[in-house]
Amino acid sequence: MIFLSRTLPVIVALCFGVFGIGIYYVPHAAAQNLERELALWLRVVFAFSYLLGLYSLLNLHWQRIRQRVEGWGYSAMVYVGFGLMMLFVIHNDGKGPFAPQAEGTAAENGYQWLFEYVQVACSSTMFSILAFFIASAAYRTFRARTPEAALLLVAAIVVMLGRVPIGAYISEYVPAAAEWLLNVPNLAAKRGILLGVSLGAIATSLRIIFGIERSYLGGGDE
Amino acid sequence: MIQWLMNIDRRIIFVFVFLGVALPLLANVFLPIKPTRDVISVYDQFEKVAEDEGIVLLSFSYGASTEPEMQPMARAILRHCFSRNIKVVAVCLWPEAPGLARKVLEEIGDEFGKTYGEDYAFLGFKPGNFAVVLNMGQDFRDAFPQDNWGTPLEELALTQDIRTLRDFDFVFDLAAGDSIEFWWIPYGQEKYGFPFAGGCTAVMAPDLFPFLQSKQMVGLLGGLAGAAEYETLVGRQDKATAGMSAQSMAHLIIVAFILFGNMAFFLSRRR
Amino acid sequence: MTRDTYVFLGLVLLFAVVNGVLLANGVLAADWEGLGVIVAAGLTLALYSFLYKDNPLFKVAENIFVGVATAYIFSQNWYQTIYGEVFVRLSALGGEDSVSGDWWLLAPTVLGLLMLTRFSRRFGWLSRLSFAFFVGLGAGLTIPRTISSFILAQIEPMLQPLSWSIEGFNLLVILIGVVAVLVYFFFSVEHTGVVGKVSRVGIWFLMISFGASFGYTIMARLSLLIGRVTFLLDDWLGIM
Amino acid sequence: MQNKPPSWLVGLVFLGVIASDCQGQDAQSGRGSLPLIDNTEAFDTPNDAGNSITLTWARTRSIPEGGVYKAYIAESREGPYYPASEIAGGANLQSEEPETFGYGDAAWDAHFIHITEYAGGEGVVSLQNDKTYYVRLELHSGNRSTRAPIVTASAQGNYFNWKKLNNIVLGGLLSFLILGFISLARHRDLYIRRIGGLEALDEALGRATAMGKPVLFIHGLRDMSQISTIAAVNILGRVASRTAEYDAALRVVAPDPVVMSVSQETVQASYFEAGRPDAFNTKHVFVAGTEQFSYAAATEGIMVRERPAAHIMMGYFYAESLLLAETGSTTGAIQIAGTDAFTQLPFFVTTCDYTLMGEELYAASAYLSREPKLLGSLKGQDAGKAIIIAAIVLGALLATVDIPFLTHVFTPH
Repeated sequence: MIFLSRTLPVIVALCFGVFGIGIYYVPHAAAQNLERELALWLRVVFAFSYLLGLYSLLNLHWQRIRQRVEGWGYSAMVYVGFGLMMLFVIHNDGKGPFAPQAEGTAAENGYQWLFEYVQVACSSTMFSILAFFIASAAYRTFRARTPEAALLLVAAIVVMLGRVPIGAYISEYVPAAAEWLLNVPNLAAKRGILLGVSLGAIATSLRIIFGIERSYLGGGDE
Repeated sequence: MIQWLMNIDRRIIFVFVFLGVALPLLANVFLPIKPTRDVISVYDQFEKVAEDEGIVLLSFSYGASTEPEMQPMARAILRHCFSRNIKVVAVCLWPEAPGLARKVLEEIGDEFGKTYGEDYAFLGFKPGNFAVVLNMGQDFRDAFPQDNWGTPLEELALTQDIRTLRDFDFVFDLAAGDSIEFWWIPYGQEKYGFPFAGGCTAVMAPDLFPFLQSKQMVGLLGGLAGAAEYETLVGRQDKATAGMSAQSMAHLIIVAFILFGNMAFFLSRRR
Repeated sequence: MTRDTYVFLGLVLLFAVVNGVLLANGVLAADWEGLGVIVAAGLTLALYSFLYKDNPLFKVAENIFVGVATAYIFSQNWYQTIYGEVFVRLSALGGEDSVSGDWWLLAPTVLGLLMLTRFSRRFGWLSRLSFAFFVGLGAGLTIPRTISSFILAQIEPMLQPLSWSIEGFNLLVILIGVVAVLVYFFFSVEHTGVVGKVSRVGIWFLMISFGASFGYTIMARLSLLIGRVTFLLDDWLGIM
Repeated sequence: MQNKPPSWLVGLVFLGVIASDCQGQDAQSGRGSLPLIDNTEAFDTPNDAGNSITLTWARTRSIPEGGVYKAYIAESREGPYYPASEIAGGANLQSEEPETFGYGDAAWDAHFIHITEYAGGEGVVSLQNDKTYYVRLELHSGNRSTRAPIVTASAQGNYFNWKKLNNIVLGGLLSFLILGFISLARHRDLYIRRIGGLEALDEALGRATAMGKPVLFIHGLRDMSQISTIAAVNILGRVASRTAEYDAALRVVAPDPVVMSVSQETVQASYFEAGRPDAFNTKHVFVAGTEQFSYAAATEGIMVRERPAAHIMMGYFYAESLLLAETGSTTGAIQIAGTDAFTQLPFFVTTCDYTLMGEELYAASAYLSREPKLLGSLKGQDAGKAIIIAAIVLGALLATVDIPFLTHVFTPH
């Protein structure tokens, strides 16, 4: 049992990991074909992994409803939205769920309607709320507490003014300065970060392949 | 006085922001927009495709949450493509993208009287992030056997000869997340070397400059400002250009807040 | 009833009256599209009520939308992949139209289904095989591509001749910046002396780039707000 | 399957031969007729999946204007020969494809074409693998032409892509360093420098106790499988042992039940170690909300109601970072943040007293936990950074003095 639940996954990760590295260097058609097949596999497994997310979200809210946790009514609302949308998914303009997606537009089809008027409206509104908080934070908390923070704020102001039409009205140098900041010092720092992050990604990948890192496997006992 | 000003209810600030955005929109001012280098190079690349009567792959990798930023960009790009008779194949790499992609494709397609299946095709969403790109590169039909409505690709005039990513003259990704940096560049552009560019939300734009200098990307449209610049190039002012006056005003307000706040901070510290 | 309740009821009433006027004036059509705009406007305002304070209206809108979005994401996976590819091709297996290569599709399908055992106490260990495949293969594919796209391709454009020109100067600044940032994230030596000075330079570069990100993020959030305000003023109220 | 020598080696040897022959050609071209085509060779195109052969020949500088090279291909020596490729007289120098033919000067003195298909009697035919093809190269100008001797080659799929040699060498080196340091870390304690943020953390905790107010620890949004969350838990351990020691109250909020239970165990263990198991209360570690904004709003509520003396935000944050940091700083608390979410860092830097940026978070976690896999990775990555720094500095200097060796080594193909 320990072999199946602990050793075998590590062997599987090792095999596919080493294979994934090796196949990159082999141009032979047989290897490329295998890479195509594995990419397809990854795609399919990925599709199922969304079901995992779906289950954990629904389960989380179900537990809250069942245990009557404070605010469980809101969790019920998740089910209302989900159920409503699922009705249209299953109905699919009368074609049923075992058919390609129906072609109706938002005016004809409840599925598109909900997407356009509920999902898009809510989703983009959510993040636009942050615009207000940014303004309030700009007023009250974005402080040049240190010389570094001062530099950050100056760069931010130059970029904010340089990237909108008003910047050119203030001075023609404002857009030019913003352009330079983005293309030279910003590029340098972002590249430095990218190189560091890439080394980190390689290290993490190696740890996964060689079974040193197992936390992604889950199951609690690692 | 300063202390009192610093402690005003933040809801008053919220009202300021709302007015700063709403008033310029109501006033309908259009400020002149000067396209930047990276946006012009995207435009030039599309022009080059048009001269060769080529075909582009448009990848929609954004969702509902960034619709106000990304949809104007998609609209401007498609207007350019359709006005120059560039054929467009659209795919979605984000699960929330299909509804948005389809809407803009049909809207601009109708505007220019384009025929589905001949001038453009919509292949819908495939889960798998980078794996979809890898799969498309090896065998396009393996990744997308049918279009969004279940028609096999070999039955569409536009897609019947497409075998791999190499068959596209240009790939353009509209991104709100990792897709440009971590899917398209390492899994697509790296191997097949097609001309590649992207449009992204402003949040991500500064991260992508290293790829412009290394020529892994031809150009970049960053956020609503990038979309507005593209609208200017295409010669059709739309939502992005209209938003730029509000954007300018709002930026001025935020800058003023930062300056005022810091002045107060230093004055109070000196005491 | 508290003051907030009155405010809330007042706003709901106002919203109803405004929509009544809009419908009566023909700004909004009495069809699905008109109803959609009203619903979207209502939800937008409900979410903005968070600005006043966290309240039930906000939470209801937030949770309904989470539910709708979850179902939408599921459906896109279903129509195109789980039904459109997996189900269709597997159910044709053995039949006349079946493609011999499709037998291979059983493997990822089984791996995908095993993933769903994660929440079972008894069979949870089976999901580890799927994760091992998925994460292991992903890790393997990443390494050579990371080296090619993010290390080699990023280093090469810096290894160019320096010259007495603007380009040369910019290249020099980039070189200094990249090295300084790498030194800042170097943990094997104490940040004193020369290393300390270089890492200070690294912080400055980082701060400028954070400033750029900061400015751009503000721009992004405001763009979203502009989009929503445009919706409210134009699509809903029709006054733009 | 034959063993292929590295492509650049083929190129170099081959080009050496061509270069030495070039003089002869110049002598011939003076006579008014078309120059002869020298050193024609055909071979399997290296580094590919097959179905392609490559034809190379020496460059002639005396090609008349409008001269074109035409390649014909046949399946037998007798023919029939079909047109396969046509290029302008001065085109396709080998220097255009250094990944195949190398960077040497000789690459300027030879041409190449890759043939993958030809116009057969019944349409376009692709080349097949393991089949011998006969190739005849001709130079045409007006109605004159010269022919090169017929050469043969067969296409094959290759088993190693020599263009990726730099990639595999660098990958191997980095892997060796990272795995080597991890195994080294298992046997002895490796040195990493003090992390400034941890000192700032201690100071903040000290001040919080002096004020007699609680400390609030806020987790990021990601789940327990993420490195940033693991790092946050490691740092929480340190925070908890300090609050236990100083007898300060600690509140921990998490967005996820698993992160919460792991945090409870960590805090309990720290209190136990500090000899204060009595001071630990499970209710002080809780899930504040599960949706992004609800979590932020609930946490803001705690900040405003309980007025903690210090807010410690660790892990991966999204847009809610702004809400947290903004409310947090207006309450006047000391704020310490640590995140690898680079997009959120600007907000933390401007609203917090100290911020652990990116890898500093991992380093702090490794420093505190002394776990070999974390310490070893960090050291291995440091070695990688050292290599990159050396390559950048040296490569740029060499390129400036016109020795682009390192530039070529670091060019991805």
